[in-house]
Amino acid sequence: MTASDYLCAALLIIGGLFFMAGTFGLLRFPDVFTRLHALTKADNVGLGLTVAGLALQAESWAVAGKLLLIWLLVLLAGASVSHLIAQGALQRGMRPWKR
Amino acid sequence: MQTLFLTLALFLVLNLGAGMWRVLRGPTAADRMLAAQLFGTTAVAILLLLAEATGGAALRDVALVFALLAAVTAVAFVRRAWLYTEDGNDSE
Amino acid sequence: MSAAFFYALAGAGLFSIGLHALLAHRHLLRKILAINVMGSGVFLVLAAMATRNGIAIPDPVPHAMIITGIVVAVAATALALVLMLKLTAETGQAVLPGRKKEDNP
Amino acid sequence: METLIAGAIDVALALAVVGLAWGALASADLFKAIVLFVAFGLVMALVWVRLNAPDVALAEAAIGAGVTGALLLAAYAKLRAASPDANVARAGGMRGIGSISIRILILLLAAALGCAVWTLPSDYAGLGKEVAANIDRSGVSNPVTAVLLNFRGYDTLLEVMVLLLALMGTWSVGATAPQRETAPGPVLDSLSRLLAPLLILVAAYLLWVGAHAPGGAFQAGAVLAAAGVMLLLSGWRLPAALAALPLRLALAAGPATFLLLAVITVLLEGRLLQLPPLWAGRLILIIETTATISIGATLIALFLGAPPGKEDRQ
Repeated sequence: MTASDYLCAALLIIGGLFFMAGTFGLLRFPDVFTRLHALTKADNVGLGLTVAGLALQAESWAVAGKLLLIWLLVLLAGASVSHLIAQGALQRGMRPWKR
Repeated sequence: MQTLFLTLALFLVLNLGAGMWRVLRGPTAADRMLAAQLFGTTAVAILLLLAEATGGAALRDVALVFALLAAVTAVAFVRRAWLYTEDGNDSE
Repeated sequence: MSAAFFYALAGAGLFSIGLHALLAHRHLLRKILAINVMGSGVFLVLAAMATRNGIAIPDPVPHAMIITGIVVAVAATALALVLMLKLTAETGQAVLPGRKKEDNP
Repeated sequence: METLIAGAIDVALALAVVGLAWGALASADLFKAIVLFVAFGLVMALVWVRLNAPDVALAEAAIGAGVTGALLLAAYAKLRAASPDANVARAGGMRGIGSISIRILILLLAAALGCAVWTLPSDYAGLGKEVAANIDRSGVSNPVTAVLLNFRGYDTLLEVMVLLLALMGTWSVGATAPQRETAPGPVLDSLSRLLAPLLILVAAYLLWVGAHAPGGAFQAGAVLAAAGVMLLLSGWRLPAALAALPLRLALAAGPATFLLLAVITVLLEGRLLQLPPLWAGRLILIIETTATISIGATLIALFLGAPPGKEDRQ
């Protein structure tokens, strides 16, 4: 294994942990707003680290570019959907959870 | 490395199974939709890992299509269905 | 046993679950979902059978049929949904009119 | 080790598919059923990948994520608008002796199907060899595209006709319940502005790549349809100038080209859709392009329900 292999493995494993954290947050957090927060961790950071790790292994720049594009698209979708759902939830009178 | 890719893919598939719990539990329609959204992102990651593990370049195209369409169902929910779900309508 | 046979069994299971739901539910949207699940079960058996030729590349003919089937299924679903909505607009409920005594839910 | 992990992935996916289908069909709440069904389609795409069917995975991903979910959720909204208590549908299932006998029959059927699947011979060559032997004369190098548009082109011909028939049926039923929408807002607006051109670009890419790698007319058409669905959901409506003749031309382009080619091949080659090897590549590209446009337009029109201009909205 080369240095970039180790880096790739580290990025992928941390990315996987963020996915786990996102799922865990989705299951444990008390209301829709906090769950949105958990979801975007998986979207942004989890997939971001996965893509970064895989890009190190990519056989060509085209593949790395496609990976980056995929991540940016998921970011765009995740951010927009989160905004729409949070806005809708507020309009429907749901209030963010307070301790 | 192959082993790592596959192990992580398996791990993410199990994550999907855990996320199913939130779809089942709700309680609000928005919660179910959020879980479905997480399903989509996780599927993208699984596809990219499998593409690297099995050398199937076409899987990245599948992931690309998923990433492009990740918002469509949720937008349909926000724009159409949410008005009529149990939590969506104040009068109910 | 190879993984493909496991998927084929899952396909048979999907078909059975779907058929049961198709018969047991009266709500038309559930019947539509049930038919779609049955279709997916059939596709799954087809795709699993396509891997039996012992080489890395499966038989492409079942794959072509499944792709055709997926597109036809979504078109049929759209038509079924419109018919369901029309029936609901006429009768006020999304169930097929009962043959006899059964009280309206 | 790797085969073991791959096997575990297969087992987990198969269980997830069956579990999601069960949940979707058994849940009392209709909205939950729809969300579970959408998730079911998503996991099915992963199953196709595991079964080495990337073409099918692409089609499932595009249709499942782009069209089915939106179609079901829009129908759900219309259904609730037409009859507010339509969600309370758990009542009225079969009860008593009928229910039990049905269950026993279904269990017997499941056992019989399982047996049938189990006892199938595990080595069956299929038609893969024949396809591989003739692929050079098909005009494309992706075997699935070769089967869809050359070797079994009549399947695809009938399939685009079925799509057109489904749309005719939908249009002849007439407009259904009026639908309410929330206001689009700037975020949705910019999202659809960004996504729609990208979707059209990816549709073109899939159409082109289908000649030698997974992709093709169905996948491209479905992605095109998703672009339309996205625009419709963001409040866009087909301009009146395009709603009459241009829309019909787009709907009919694929079936018409296909039919024309079928007639010509019968007259010249003596067999339905027997493409001459020299021309096959170019002919397939023409059919696929028109079919993509028609499939996309038909799916968008199916999502819209009534013919454009005739839908009654509030």
